[in-house]
Amino acid sequence: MDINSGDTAWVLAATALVLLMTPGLALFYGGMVRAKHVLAMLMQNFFTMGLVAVLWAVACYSLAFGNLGDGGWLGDLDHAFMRNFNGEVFNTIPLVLFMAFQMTFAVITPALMTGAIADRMRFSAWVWLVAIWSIVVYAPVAHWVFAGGWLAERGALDFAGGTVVHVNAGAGALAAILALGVRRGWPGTPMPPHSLPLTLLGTGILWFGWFGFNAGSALAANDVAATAFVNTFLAASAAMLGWLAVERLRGGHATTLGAASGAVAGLVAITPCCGFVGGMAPIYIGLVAGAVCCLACSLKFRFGYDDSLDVIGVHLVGGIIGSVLLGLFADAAVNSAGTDGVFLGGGWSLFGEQVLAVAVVAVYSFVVTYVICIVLKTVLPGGIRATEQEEITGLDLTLHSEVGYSFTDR
Amino acid sequence: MDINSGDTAWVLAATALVLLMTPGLALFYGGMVRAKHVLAMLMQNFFTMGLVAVLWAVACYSLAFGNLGDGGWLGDLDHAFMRNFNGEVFNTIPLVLFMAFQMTFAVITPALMTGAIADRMRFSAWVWLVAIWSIVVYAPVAHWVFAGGWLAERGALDFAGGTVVHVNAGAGALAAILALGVRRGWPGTPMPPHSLPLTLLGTGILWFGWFGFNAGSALAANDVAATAFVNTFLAASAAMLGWLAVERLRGGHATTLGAASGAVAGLVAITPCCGFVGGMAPIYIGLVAGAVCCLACSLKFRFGYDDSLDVIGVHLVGGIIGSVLLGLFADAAVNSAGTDGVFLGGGWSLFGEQVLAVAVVAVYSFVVTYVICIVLKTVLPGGIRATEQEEITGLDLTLHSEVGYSFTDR
Amino acid sequence: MDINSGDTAWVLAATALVLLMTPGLALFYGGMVRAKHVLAMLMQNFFTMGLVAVLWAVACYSLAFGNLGDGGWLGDLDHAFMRNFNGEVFNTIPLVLFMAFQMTFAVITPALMTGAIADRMRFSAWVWLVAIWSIVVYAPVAHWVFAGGWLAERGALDFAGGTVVHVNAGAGALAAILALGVRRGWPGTPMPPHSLPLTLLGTGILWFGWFGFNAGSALAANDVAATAFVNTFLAASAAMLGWLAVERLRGGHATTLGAASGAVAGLVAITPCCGFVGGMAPIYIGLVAGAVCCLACSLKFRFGYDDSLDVIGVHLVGGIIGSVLLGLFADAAVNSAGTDGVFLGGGWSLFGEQVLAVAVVAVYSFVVTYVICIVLKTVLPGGIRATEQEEITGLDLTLHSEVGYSFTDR
Amino acid sequence: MKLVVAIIKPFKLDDVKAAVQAYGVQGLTTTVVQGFGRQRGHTEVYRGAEYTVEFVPKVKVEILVDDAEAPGLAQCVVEAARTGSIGDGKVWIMPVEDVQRVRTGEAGIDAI
Amino acid sequence: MKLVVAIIKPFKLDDVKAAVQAYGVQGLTTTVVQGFGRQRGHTEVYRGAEYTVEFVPKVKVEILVDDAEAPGLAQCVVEAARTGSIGDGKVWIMPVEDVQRVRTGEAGIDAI
Amino acid sequence: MKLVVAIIKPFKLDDVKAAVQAYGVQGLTTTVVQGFGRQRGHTEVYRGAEYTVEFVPKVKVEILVDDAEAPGLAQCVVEAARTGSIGDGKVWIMPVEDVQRVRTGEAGIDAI
Ligand SMILES: Nc1ncnc2c1ncn2[C@@H]1O[C@H](COP(=O)(O)OP(=O)(O)O)[C@@H](O)[C@H]1O
Ligand SMILES: Nc1ncnc2c1ncn2[C@@H]1O[C@H](COP(=O)(O)OP(=O)(O)O)[C@@H](O)[C@H]1O
Ligand SMILES: Nc1ncnc2c1ncn2[C@@H]1O[C@H](COP(=O)(O)OP(=O)(O)O)[C@@H](O)[C@H]1O
Repeated sequence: MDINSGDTAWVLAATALVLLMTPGLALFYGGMVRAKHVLAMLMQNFFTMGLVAVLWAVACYSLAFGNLGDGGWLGDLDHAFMRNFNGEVFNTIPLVLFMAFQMTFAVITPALMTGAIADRMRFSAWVWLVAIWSIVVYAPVAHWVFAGGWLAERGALDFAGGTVVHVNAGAGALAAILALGVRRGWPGTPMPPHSLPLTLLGTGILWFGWFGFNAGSALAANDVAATAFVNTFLAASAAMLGWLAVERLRGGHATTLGAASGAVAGLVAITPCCGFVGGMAPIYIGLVAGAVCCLACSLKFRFGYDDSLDVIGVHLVGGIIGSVLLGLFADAAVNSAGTDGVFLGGGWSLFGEQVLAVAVVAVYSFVVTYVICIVLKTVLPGGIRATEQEEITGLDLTLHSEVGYSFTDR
Repeated sequence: MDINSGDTAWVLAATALVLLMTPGLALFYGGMVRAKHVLAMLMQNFFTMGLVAVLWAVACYSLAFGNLGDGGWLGDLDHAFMRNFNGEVFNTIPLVLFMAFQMTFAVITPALMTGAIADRMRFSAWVWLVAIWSIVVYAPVAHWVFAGGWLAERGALDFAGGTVVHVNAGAGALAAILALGVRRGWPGTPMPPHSLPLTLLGTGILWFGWFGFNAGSALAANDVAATAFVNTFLAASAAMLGWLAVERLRGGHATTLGAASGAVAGLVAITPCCGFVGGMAPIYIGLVAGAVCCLACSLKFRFGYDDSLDVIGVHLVGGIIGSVLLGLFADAAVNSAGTDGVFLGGGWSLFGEQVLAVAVVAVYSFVVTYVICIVLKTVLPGGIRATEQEEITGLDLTLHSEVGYSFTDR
Repeated sequence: MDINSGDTAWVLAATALVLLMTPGLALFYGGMVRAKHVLAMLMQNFFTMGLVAVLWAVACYSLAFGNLGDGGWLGDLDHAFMRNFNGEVFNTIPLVLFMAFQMTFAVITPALMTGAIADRMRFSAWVWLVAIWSIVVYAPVAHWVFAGGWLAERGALDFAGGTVVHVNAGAGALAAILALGVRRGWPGTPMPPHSLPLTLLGTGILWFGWFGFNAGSALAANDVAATAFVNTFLAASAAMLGWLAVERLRGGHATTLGAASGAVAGLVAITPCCGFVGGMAPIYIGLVAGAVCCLACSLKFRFGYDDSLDVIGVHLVGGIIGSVLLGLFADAAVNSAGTDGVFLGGGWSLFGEQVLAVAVVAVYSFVVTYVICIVLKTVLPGGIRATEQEEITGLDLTLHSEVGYSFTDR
Repeated sequence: MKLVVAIIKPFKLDDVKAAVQAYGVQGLTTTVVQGFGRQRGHTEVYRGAEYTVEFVPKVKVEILVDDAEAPGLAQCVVEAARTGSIGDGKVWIMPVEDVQRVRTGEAGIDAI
Repeated sequence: MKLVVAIIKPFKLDDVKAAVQAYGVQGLTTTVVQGFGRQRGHTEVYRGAEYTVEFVPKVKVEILVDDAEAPGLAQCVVEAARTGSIGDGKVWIMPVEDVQRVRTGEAGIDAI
Repeated sequence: MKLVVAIIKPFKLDDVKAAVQAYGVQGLTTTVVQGFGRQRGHTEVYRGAEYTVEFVPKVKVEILVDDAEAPGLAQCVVEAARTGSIGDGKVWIMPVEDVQRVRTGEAGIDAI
């Protein structure tokens, strides 16, 4: 097929949008930690942009997207070291652009985990974790679902990464925090966000970039992209309302952080669905995601895991909600590549596949991530955990020789 | 007509750009209020993104854009609850994308008013105000001008929202602040911006997003879009120079906030004109808008209305300037859908229609907004105004149980 | 040729992206200065967006891009005052869009210099410097390289501005700081960044916008644009790793500012190369640029010039690295408009032209900028340098009557 | 010499400054402080987690005065700072020896 | 009346507050300060340039008490603030005359 | 024991610290404060609205010393802080009873 300039134009723009999401995520998270740890958070995210992109070019893209549509478990090394891209076309866009688009997904997925492990992992441990994780967790899972691997062949749908990105990162985050332990003083010591304006800025950037993430996943400037775009927007909005409604029903104020978190929860939940559902579905999915994720964020206090910035509450839970609800709301009329879910008379088979895909990805990611962390704990000289003194003084100064803010001039 | 992938690509990108404007506006305004009210400001804006989008899907889009081109007063409910979008095309783009593009306009228009009512409206009052306003003010006005309603049929031009967005929001803001009263201590107590870097960031985002707003309103990637783009850029730049020139002529320093405000004033003024004028016109329009809006911001001290962040001075005045100057500068050679203004030999008829459209929208919005506010004042248990204690302590803590910044770690 | 909607869509989006880079740069630099000077930094950048855009429309575009492809020294005035754009097409996009795209380059190039002269130039001196520089430095250099002038005709390649933008601005910056002198107290007094989160935000915006800068320079949504996009991404990532590796090898911590600076260094270096190289070249170029620029930032201490925010270390050095390495890595298979460099068997002729182009631009920019500064020093009533008292109190308050932050509310 | 020290509500600072000036003293120094006392703090809620913040923002005002004027000035500050509600703060007086003005080296009452 | 003043490590503030409360004093005022002393500061590195910051963040705690209680309270603060490592800070006592509660005008021991 | 207190211009802090160290005292505590006095404040302008800010940023330096050294130290601080222009600040001495080092419990002169 030839390159279509309109499709290429949109995927170029969409790729740039998704790239921006990682800095957006860094700010979203960075605003929520205490000021003495803000740079460590930003650094984990920005560094992921550096390392994962290079790994993607060297091997991971090929491991994930080689053997496309083989119904199998892993790609190959045909495109390793950036080989065999010249002149190649994928659908209607240059293959190398498809590679770049997917690269942004490979970057942000591990970056999502930084919110869970905030304020206590050594930077060098993060370097190793993200490198290994990209190869042994992200690449295979992306192959199973995005590259026509075995889960896709069975019939699981995931338009833009409900399982590959959010369930995957969420389950990995849970494993990482179990291996890492709680922050010193948690949950007794208050650890309020140091700058909610930064978090809200991050939210705006994420929302903006998510249009590239979701509507870009159509890989074309067509009606599926348009539908994915609208669904993304409406789900974020509805989820914000859902989250705030729970806050009010619990007797408290509607909070700014709640509005931001609700929007993100909606964006997460609509991710797998956005190109496969239509009508009011995004609003229903958003409302459910907003309300349930709000409630899910309190689970950590009950079960005693320190999911610092609620990666499990928002990304794991939101990813599961979206992936599973797609089994109900999927509508083949919206996208011929999709199928009908329960509500459209398609029966329970899609639903079953969605549940299976979620379960497989969650279990795989959890187990492998846990093993990686335990191995790193043993192997790395300083382990994976910052010292008590580093946590007290702040990771910015102790791990990076910097301070975030210095407002008092002489 | 078929979907054109290039046009669709641009409108997808443009819609994302406009969506980002509301967070940009939130930051622009948020930086200008005192630190204790920053989250309340951000919240009003972000919440508008949540509520208005859902209302737009449920009914407002259909009320605004139903009965397209009927020369009438209101749309219908054919598209309410997201019905009848599947497979539909608008010009050369998916109809649902047009709906999403317009949704971003419906979101930012009421959001503009938050700058005027800053630091004193109860959040629950804003929730009601924005909901009702979207239905009874925004939807009909958008129909009159954007959807081929009676003002458009008479010949009024508004490329991207001089009347529908800026005059509409500006007049509504004036009504709202008259109903609400001045901030405690105004104008005696200094209320300096708490973070101009935040405001400048917001300015950058607004400028960026405005390209989507204006050039996206061409709904195609063609020469009209390109012209609208250049005009937007030049008007913002020229208006910055105009504003700073007035600051210097008044004997003071050129200020950073002045540069930012000037750019926004130029963006406002060029909004109705951008697809209908050419050559040096955007520079002239920008210079006038920058200089006049700078002067207009002092009116509030003379007349005693507390337009906290100068929504009237910038958006109402700037919107009027642009809409009216279009009657002079319009150039049919730029856009065959346009007509010639006074300077191009088209006579005064366009000018007359522009003045009429401005007057009608301003009066309608002012009156209806005022009535809404008065009704809410009576009906809502706590009224529409925060208590004195809430204003002193800060709306962030008292209305949202949060604080914006917490730089001192333990 | 006709307008292609896909190409136009991408260049519209790309132009918006590049426009955003100047605010991004303002924040990148703004975060690095002390809090009392932050607005002065933001102001120099935003003001450049205002002034240069108007000058570009009035004359500079025509001076740079008139006489296109003449192999000569300067353009003409055919397009001055926005004449002769109506209906004109450039390749497959509206000519006026090409003009807007190039306008964003004309804006950001002088803006790059603000990082070097930080915290000590009078605002009015900047106004004059940027105005004159745009006319006598930027316009001719752009003609030589971008508009088929004499350097281009000889065979020098510069895909997106390695010489025109980065070497040009870097050499100008060096001249300006020599004319201006060091900041009061430098290098003894610590002048730490006041807000690295702001700098990181700026980095994210720059990285995002740079896709427009580089991939947009293809002026089409085709495989060259896609290649330029991927190369931009990979070079930034690899350079971040290169910079951090040097930091670690020197025995220190990996720093957040280092990650940000490395990414920018990679973006600078890949700028001339991005549409002419393929495969692993961007990664190699990035690694070299990151490592070398990291080392180059220490030169100022050895030679005693106060390049406050390392414009020479990053932009001049990075621009030279990229422009010269292109002579090695250029690959005609990637882009038929290019040629083969040394490594692809094309011999040393391209390399020689690259070195010549760098040298010519660096010398021209340095000499002319120095002369401008010396003349301004004599001619302007207050000279070009802020007084000692202004530097101590802060330029924000003394030059702009504003303060950046005010966190303590009453 | 004495140092009159006051812990007050931040929004009363302008009133206190005006009162001090009216009393005839032309200088003072203020510090942002956090107070803990009978006045309850507040509760912040982030994603459903409640944090009780027991510290309340206050401003400390320090004024050097001649011995004789100290009690009157303290009284004047007390009155200017009063809102009548809990948390209005405290005013106290501390002994000071040997004040100097940095600029001139003047000492004692001439220094202020 | 006395003013007990303590310079402590910021993260010990909650312990000190608890100890003061346990001792029976219901109010105190804290200030963010920067200390310089035996405890070394730290080095920051920005693009290879090293800055030595000799000041260390500390919190100042000020507590008004009755003369008789001052030594005991000081002792109680010393114990609560101790970590045993360098930089734990200082506690001292200063004389105070004439305390008033702003809200009521109560003086002396009734004011606190 | 005495507490030498100085209100100085922020940019003179390094000079003052150096002078104190040279005088032989190895510790001090600084606080960011806002001063009001003869030195005029400044005017800020936002969209044409002028605000007069009467407070000027200052730094407070507090130094515990032995009684005998206090006057000399005060003198030394005065000299180091002087620029000769208005707003240079004040230095004064206050009596202190009973200093302790938190880490060790050492008292009096050994505590500092
Ligand atoms: N014993 C004390 N020592 C020092 N400061 C105190 C003491 N008690 C109260 N304060 C300060 O005075 C402020 C007001 O005290 P509080 O008990 O809340 O109200 P009130 O003075 O009206 O009884 C406190 O926030 C604190 O800063
Ligand atoms: N002479 C002094 N005067 C005032 N404050 C002091 C003095 N010496 C130390 N301090 C304060 O006490 C803090 C701790 O002192 P330092 O010498 O670092 O440790 P330690 O008290 O354990 O010996 C310092 O950071 C400073 O705030
Ligand atoms: N009476 C006072 N009590 C407390 N602090 C004072 C007093 N007078 C001045 N100060 C402090 O000293 C600083 C300098 O005083 P100022 O009158 O401006 O200059 P100078 O000391 O040179 O006459 C003020 O900003 C304030 O912080």
